[in-house]
Amino acid sequence: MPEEQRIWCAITNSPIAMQELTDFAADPAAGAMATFVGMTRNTNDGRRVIRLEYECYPGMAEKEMRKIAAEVLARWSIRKIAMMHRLGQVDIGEASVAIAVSSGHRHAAFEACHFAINQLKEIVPIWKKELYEGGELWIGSQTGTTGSWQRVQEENA
Amino acid sequence: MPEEQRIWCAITNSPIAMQELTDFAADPAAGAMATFVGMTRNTNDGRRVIRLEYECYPGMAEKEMRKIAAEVLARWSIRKIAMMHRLGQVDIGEASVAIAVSSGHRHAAFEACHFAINQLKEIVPIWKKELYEGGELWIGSQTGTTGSWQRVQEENA
Amino acid sequence: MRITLRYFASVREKLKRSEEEREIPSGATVRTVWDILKREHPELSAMEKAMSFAVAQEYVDRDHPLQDNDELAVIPPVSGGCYA
Amino acid sequence: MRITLRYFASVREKLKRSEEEREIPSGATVRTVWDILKREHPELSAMEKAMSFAVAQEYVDRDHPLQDNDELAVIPPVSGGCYA
Repeated sequence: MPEEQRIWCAITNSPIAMQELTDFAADPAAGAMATFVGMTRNTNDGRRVIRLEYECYPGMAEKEMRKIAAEVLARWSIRKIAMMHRLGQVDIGEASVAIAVSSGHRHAAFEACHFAINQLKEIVPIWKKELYEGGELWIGSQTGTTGSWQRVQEENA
Repeated sequence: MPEEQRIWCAITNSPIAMQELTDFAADPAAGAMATFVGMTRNTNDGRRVIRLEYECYPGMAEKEMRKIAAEVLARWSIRKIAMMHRLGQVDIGEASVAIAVSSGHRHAAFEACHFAINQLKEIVPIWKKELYEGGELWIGSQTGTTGSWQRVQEENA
Repeated sequence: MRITLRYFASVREKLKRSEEEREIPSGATVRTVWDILKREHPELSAMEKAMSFAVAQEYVDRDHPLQDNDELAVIPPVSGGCYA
Repeated sequence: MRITLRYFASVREKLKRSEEEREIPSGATVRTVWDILKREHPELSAMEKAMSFAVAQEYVDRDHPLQDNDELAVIPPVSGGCYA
């Protein structure tokens, strides 16, 4: 199956429709599907969260997502992978990110799905601003953590 | 939150509605949801599969599923867990089992969901008969593998 | 004493019934009943190691003593979930 | 030579713009431009270690030489996905 039929990566301004991801990832040769959905939580680091706002580097964000998906296909025996990230305002309980991975075997599906969300958080140029009771904050920027590029290098080392 | 609001285990004769499981598991304090869906695959061990047929030990199957869910809540920091298994005829591509786990943290959600499906396959008294091109077969019974009870003992050893 | 036996999946098909009542000697354990079943249906011996048992819907080992009115389930290797 | 600079998230807010064009000396690297930006906006130095860079939408290190018409993106720590 050509790679473009096995990978679907998208960035959207609309609510994430999980069913679309699982419909894409479904495959008669797949006995297992693992999914991950990341949602806005009502608290973070002791702050009461009102909502999150996401922005991305258009073009590069999709490209980095596709690289992760291609790496997943190269490393695990996976049928299909769908990854979607939402931009703009994401309220409490709403999904900001969703991943679905189908596979002949459940272990590969779990590992690949877990790897994909870990990598997405590390290297895809997307940012979230937290609006909490009392202020707002760009998550990640408030500390002197290692940059995305350094993390990419460490991953590949 | 009382345990009965955090655990939903069910056995059904109808197609599994994944949305119902994720709706149950959703929680404003949960930032992560991991799910697993097991589907009938079109081949197994080189045989072309026509469909599967599931039966269970009514009563005991639900009880064993609830035990797994309770163990998940005891071992990981999990908000909610929903587990559903379908009985009767399950065609290619259809889901026979689905699990949804919500958590404050993605690692716990993945680990708990993976544990739950592993345990379900090991100890819940449910059986599947494979109808393939050329015959039928009770999966598990054709080999002299270790019984469920011995596996329960080994798990707890 | 009298117990109810439950059969599932491959065992149910081999024995051509899903349950039955049986009179068993007092002091019988799960093993006693299993040995009787194997004598009646020698083909069950092929699954000797793979078989599990439940009394009152809880897994028990073969030394478990049976009581009057117990429900004893003969449980072939479970295979719930998916292939994957 | 002339490049386009792209700013995101906290950097965009600090610099009060999301992109601009700049004339830079020939032979300049990513580091050359980053040093200029830090001179103009000393508050960027607080994010010194955390900053990454992309040219033509690919991560590059600070020694990467720039060319005419390059698009250089200043990338503060990414935080896509969820909290969890």
